[in-house]
Amino acid sequence: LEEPLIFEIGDSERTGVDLLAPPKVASRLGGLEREPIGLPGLSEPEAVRHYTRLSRQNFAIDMGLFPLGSCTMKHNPRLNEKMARLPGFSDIHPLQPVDSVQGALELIDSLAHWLKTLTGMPEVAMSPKAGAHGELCGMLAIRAAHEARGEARKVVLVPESAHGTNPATAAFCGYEVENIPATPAGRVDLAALKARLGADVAAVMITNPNTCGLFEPDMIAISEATHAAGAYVYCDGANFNAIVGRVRPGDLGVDAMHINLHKTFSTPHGGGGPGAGPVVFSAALAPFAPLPFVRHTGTHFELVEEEQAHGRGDAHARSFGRMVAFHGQMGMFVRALSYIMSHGADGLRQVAEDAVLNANYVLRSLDDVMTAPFGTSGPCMHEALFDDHFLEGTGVTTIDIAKALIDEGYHPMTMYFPLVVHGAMLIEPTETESKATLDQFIATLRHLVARAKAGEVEHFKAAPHLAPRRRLDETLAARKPVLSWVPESIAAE
Amino acid sequence: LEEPLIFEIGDSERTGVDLLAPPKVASRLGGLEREPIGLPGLSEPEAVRHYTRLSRQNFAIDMGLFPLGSCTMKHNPRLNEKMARLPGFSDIHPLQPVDSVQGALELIDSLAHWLKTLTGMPEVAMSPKAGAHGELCGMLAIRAAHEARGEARKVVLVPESAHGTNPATAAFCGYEVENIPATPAGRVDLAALKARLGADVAAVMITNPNTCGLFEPDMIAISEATHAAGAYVYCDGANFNAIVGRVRPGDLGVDAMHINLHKTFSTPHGGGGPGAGPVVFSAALAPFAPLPFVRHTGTHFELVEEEQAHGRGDAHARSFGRMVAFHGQMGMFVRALSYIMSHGADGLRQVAEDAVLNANYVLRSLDDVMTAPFGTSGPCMHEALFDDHFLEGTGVTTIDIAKALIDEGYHPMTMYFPLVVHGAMLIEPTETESKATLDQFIATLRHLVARAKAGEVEHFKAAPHLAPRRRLDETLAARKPVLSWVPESIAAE
Amino acid sequence: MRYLPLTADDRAAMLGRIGAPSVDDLFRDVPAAARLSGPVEGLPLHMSEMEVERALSAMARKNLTATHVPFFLGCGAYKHHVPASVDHLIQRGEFLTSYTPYQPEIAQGTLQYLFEFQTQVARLTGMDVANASMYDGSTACVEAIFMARRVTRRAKALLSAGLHPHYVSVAKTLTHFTDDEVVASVPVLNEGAPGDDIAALIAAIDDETSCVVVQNPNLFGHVADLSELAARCHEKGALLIAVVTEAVAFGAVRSPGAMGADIVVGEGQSIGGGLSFGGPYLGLFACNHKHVRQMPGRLCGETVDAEGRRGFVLTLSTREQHIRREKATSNICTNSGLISLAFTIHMSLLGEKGLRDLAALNHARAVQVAERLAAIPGVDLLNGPFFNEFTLRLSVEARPAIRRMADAGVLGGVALGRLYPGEASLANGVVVAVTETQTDEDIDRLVAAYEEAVSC
Amino acid sequence: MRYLPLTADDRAAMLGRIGAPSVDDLFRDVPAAARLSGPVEGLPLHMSEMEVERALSAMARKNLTATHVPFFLGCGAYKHHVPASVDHLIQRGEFLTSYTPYQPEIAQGTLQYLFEFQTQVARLTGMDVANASMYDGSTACVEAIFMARRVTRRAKALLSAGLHPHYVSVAKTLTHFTDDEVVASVPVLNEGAPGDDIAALIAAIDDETSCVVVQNPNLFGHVADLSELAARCHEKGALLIAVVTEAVAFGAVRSPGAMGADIVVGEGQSIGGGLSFGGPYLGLFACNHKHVRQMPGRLCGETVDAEGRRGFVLTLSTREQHIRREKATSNICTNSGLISLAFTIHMSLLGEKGLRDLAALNHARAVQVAERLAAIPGVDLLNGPFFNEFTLRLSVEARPAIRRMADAGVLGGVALGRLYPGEASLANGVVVAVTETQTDEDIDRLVAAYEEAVSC
Repeated sequence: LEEPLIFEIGDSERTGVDLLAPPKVASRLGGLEREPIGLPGLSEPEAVRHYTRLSRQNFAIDMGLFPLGSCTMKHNPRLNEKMARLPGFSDIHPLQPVDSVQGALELIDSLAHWLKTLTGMPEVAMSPKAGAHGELCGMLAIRAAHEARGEARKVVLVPESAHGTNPATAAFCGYEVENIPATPAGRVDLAALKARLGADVAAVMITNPNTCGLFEPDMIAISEATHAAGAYVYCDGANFNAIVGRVRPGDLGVDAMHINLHKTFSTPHGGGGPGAGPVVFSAALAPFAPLPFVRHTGTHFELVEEEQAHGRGDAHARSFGRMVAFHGQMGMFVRALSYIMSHGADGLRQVAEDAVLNANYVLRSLDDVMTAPFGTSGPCMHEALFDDHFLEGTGVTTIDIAKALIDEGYHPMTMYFPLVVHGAMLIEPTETESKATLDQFIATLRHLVARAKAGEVEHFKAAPHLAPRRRLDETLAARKPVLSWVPESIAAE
Repeated sequence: LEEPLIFEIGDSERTGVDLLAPPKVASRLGGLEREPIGLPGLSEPEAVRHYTRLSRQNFAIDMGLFPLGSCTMKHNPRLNEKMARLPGFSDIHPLQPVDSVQGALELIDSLAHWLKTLTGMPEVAMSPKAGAHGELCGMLAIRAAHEARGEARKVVLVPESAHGTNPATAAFCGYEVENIPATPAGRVDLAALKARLGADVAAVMITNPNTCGLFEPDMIAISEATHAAGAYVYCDGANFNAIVGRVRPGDLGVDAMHINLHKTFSTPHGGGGPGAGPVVFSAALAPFAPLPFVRHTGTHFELVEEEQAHGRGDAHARSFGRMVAFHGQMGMFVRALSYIMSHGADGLRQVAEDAVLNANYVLRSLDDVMTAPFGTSGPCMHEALFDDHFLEGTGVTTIDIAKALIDEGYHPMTMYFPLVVHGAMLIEPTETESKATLDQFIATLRHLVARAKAGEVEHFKAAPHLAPRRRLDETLAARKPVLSWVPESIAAE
Repeated sequence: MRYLPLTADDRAAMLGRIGAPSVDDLFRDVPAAARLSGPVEGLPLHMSEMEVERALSAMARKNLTATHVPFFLGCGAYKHHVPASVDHLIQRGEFLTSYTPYQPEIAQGTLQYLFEFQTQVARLTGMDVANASMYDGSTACVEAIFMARRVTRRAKALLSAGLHPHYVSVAKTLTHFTDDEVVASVPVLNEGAPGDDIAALIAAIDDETSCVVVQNPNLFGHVADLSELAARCHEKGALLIAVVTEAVAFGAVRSPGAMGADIVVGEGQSIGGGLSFGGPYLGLFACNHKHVRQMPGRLCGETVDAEGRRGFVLTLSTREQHIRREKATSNICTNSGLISLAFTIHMSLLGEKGLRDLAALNHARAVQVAERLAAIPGVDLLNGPFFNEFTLRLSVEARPAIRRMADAGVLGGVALGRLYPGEASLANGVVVAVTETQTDEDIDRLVAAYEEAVSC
Repeated sequence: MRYLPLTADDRAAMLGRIGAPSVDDLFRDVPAAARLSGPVEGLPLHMSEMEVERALSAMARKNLTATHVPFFLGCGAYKHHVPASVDHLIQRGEFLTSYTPYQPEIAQGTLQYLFEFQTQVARLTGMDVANASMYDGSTACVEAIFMARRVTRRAKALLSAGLHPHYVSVAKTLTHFTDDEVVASVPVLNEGAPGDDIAALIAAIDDETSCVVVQNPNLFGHVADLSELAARCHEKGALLIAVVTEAVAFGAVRSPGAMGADIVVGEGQSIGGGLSFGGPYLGLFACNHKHVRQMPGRLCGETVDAEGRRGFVLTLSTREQHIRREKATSNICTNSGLISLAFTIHMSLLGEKGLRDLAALNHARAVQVAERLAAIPGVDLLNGPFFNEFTLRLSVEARPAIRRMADAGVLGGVALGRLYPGEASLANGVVVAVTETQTDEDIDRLVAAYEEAVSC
């Protein structure tokens, strides 16, 4: 059944909310009354049904495996949702006097302590609102550190396999981006990196484990060389799930790393947010981290905002400033801390182990029928990378395999990323999938590969067949953008 | 995708619950240790996914129209769920000292006040756990009243169109059940009733509005005749939604009526319970009502249990006793009171009006293509009754129409009930459906009727086509009952 | 009127199609004397969501809630920790707002979990089959007595003195009207085995006896071996009905089925459910294959659909009232659907390991608390074997002592005087339940409360 | 380890297939110096659900929560009543645990509500189109400044003194690194129009100006007509960026679009969201058709599928970082998905009637409260026109007064000293917000608190 839009079923006179009658007063709007809006209203029964039906057109972790490489779609514990809704967290205002929000500051401080200890780094900025925002935060701190030294370095080195956000962030911060090539084994070419490092290089942005799902064995050497050149190491923390509890990025020489609370620490993706991207800093970058900060003074939690930081020679006096209106994603902090406390130091270590075990199990259960470009370079970390060589001559492409997976009850894997591999398929099962689920997924993929090789190209090209929609015309959407509702649907044309 | 049973995916060593380690103590189980159980466990991710997937095989009010006559499937407001989960209601023990549960007793007393006032009856027993339990409660009070007078009346009169529970309840209470015929206009035959009333008749059990969706215009006369014969009037309250706020059953001479909180007052059906069936009583039956009771004494709420009732010549001294272990369905009371307060006396009246309006709209929008046996006897109440005459010669039956509705996105209407009509289809839209939804439903039914008349009998016989299952073999299930899991599925045979 | 979608325009258009001048006209069959001309008098008008929330929250705040104070009450209702995922899942609209699964093609979600529930309950109780749940333990218990009459064609039920007195009341109420005979006696606080009367029950079984009903652990926490009683019942052609009011005990105590029970009934609230002031709760009902057609309540069974796929349906419904009318096995027509779902999910999360660990934790902490309380002069622990609940005899009357503790913010147990108001021999008794939910600080406060209670 | 499904047997079997002797072996690429041999030191081990709940609840209880005390704070975050159905629906697993809708065939649920959201926001702001949301109002604001630079190819932004000082801070932080120029000044508490500097802004616009950023209602609650400012901007080739931090104002105050704004950004937390100590919130971003390709953030557009059925996709993604890498319009790659869903549902429930009624109720109660406070000697109301928030000047320093009120359980407003710590001219100022959520008793307590504050 097709679900109409609210504009097609609502009515401007109908409402699903009852309100007290307002007291009679003379308006003080200064004559600036609102013009007609054109908003439809629904009664509660209609709204509940509409959004329930809409929800059922989504795929989600709760429905099946979500093997989306580099995005870590793991189970979202329901305890975390319950905790985030405690009125003591959900119903406090960011500008309340700090004495009235000591528990909230304690929570932020507790989570900060965990993040610093797990990464082995001395400082963390909690306020960034998402991973990309965290990257920005890290790069701004790096730029502020260079400025403080009076240096105007212009270049940021980024490996070929970097996340798309990395160059975007560097460019946004005013840097020129230069790529560093990869070795045939899928790692950063250390020699090439060393050769390029120099007085114009501000930072190296690296992802480790990298986007091929491999750990950079030269990571310490990379950091040492970078530091020797007067530059800083920014690490993309998107893949922290592979090593949390087993490796501390601080021990690898990282200067700044954002942590996607919605990846490693399981705050829900929610269909595209909200995320949270705290950034840990080395001692070298700590003084430049953004405001605000929570500071624990024995029995009391203080909130360091503009006045304290700039007023009195504080540790944060050289902060590069404020990135968001308030204190960051409190709701996500509660969920992440709930997740972290539930696992503990032992459980988080187990998370990394099971995530890596699951990925290697998928890799070794499929590498005979699919092609794993780095399959011979040893174990992968938390994700298994395949390319499309095994599809040569079948007419079936990576995207066709992905769309065919939808019909089998799975979300597609990450496709065509990383760019260093042709027709990449990046599979991250995560630690919250059972062996039985993986066995079923493996069998499904083997079956699809067999069908592709058997010449059933038409089946793949037309997939998905069983989803709420067949393939959608993205070109039409971009060529004639319809970005808000108009009574005449383009589908009716 | 097929969803396996937990016994097929779980493992006795796996668990989705972490627990503190127990302190070391010597067992005091007296040597009666538990033998192996054979219970599978699931991790939380597996459990959430399993039950999420299972849920998606259900139809529900949240998904579409549920036009189930006599069962009043209306919208379940989410506020009510939130209120029932307030720890002050959900987390109190039934045997706490009464001083520590004054708010809970206040809630029960408040709901009792609403129920008594809305029905115009002086007493209400809150403890019955469901509609059928409420019927039992009412009939036990009637029997206790006769016993108190030293009478051993043996017969209960029940109209042909009664709910199946009515005769079952009467029989359970030790009565012989005799049917009273209906008039051609679908009402109780008053003359036949009067003719049968006599010294052996204990009660008349009546449903009003009746199961044909019609109001009994002779209701007051029925009550008067019954009372004149020394018998009591029991009214099945399942259809109270049609008249709530517009008619008080007490004004019709009713002596006892159960109220399905999960019908009229919108506590959720929950896939078959829990319900709640408080029973209102006339002054004649009030002294016999069951324990316990809440009594308000100025500033304090008391709980009248066995001791008080039998100890000191209380108004409840002649109570027929206790029906349940504790105080009734507290969780349902909270939801019902939340619903009732949200509507208020004005809103409840509007509920009845809109419910009746919606039903008549369906009746008059379909009675040209379907046959409405009592369509000429005037307006219906909250449900519209059709029979299967319009299907004559098509080969399509009532159940085929019902199953075809599933494919169109609706729950079937009530079928083959009431029994007084051939191939009955009883449609109750309820007041929480919009005109747009009804228009779509009407169009769908008209289309199905046209297809049936056009000879598409095969389509109907094979329906549903689009549901999670095709028609199920109920005969097999009853002939070879498999009531708990065994490793070899019968489907595999 | 946030739940009512019709607008004034809609109503006018609909009356037009109906051909009625007004909504009042649709109510013309109502006798004029009973037609109200406006809202029912004496009741408030509609309220906003916020106002309702305020009013109900104000009532809720007047109660002392179990999470906020040291809490040690049991006697048929227990506080356990329920995982957050349970409540999340049962609130899915597809479960919450669905109907009794009479249309199996679009109710497989409900039917499959009922099948899982039935299997879990059968295994927990040690029986072959279980039904899809009853209202609560007390109504399940009386239904078992009626079932025993149908099976044995006898009408005398012997009730153990260790059976919950409310269950006894319910059985007496209903059997009064069905002319069954129910034999029950006042419990005695035997040292080492409070409320135990198994030897007396064995002696009392005769050829008229339809069943013996015995709770285990009993109201006083005593755990007994029912094997000999079962053997005697079977010898005499009677059925043994075992009652379990604390479902967590299934994880530690030998099952009733393993001890020979013919019917096991119980209260399932401990798993997945809340205290909720006594309801809604969850009646468990299990028996063996040979008696299944005499079982009350709904049953879900496995079958296949028209394409041969496994599916589930309500079955053997010829026993039920909506088919049989006055010939039904009982008049029950609702089960505790959503509560059984909560039970099933919680039990699936626990699994065998989790349930055993939970039961072991309950038992061990109960032993600890019992020993600490027993060390107080003026407090006697009466139990020998027990699971997570035990009976104390105080040097003072228990009911006022428990009330005073509550006033001071400690819910210290259930005074037997509350349950047996007339019985002087029980007046100093109190039943204390210990689960995984009390903190060490709670226990310290409990001990202090008892010390104070017996010192004054 | 309740979230980890692998058993010891599973792990052994899987290592067998992999051909690795141990899990440690899979980490062999990690430099030995960085390999930890056991759990990270100095951190606790795993906890049961109940323990986590206890620990976090203990923290939560240390905060003074808005529902439990008289509460009158605003300044960019507002307490409104959100219907229970909103939170119920956003917790459905299909919404909560879904991903960014890059696979549109299985994400129509998310995409359709985003399309509804975009349309709602466009209509509320009076603009043609809106994006699928930004992190919050402050980041939306700075993105608008960058967008204005892309559109005008100029780099000087004039910020009104009535703009939220945190928004000013965020803009200054980021523009410092992008070499934009941002001009901002300290607000003045003009009688009748606190914080209003529209005339000064009009005067300051020059040929280098990319945009003027003005908040309306401004931080001090003042409501202004922006039409003349808009006209002047357009005359000079600059864009007018209007900022709205209280989305309920859209139901009462003339829309920025109707007054000529080119970009409207805002904070959407008031509708569907909670206070949540400042996040997650909801950035609103709207503009007109002609600038849509310079817009930051995700956009959802309508299209058709292979069978011609209407469907929705993320579109114009060539503007975005995951495609454009260093050429993207911004580095943003997340929106506030679930918060925008809450907004959409709440707004659908309100509808035009509900939003207007809600805004009218807010305004009327704010007027009442303002008049009662203004009647207190020592309290001056500075506002002429306002919506639901207004500025008072006290006879005493406001920040300590507000702290004392909080100690006494009244959250009486936001002291300007908190937001402008160095500014003596603002030290006696306080901003008070009134919504539908305060009871009459709350208001009485507020008035009493102010009476006490200025009397000492």
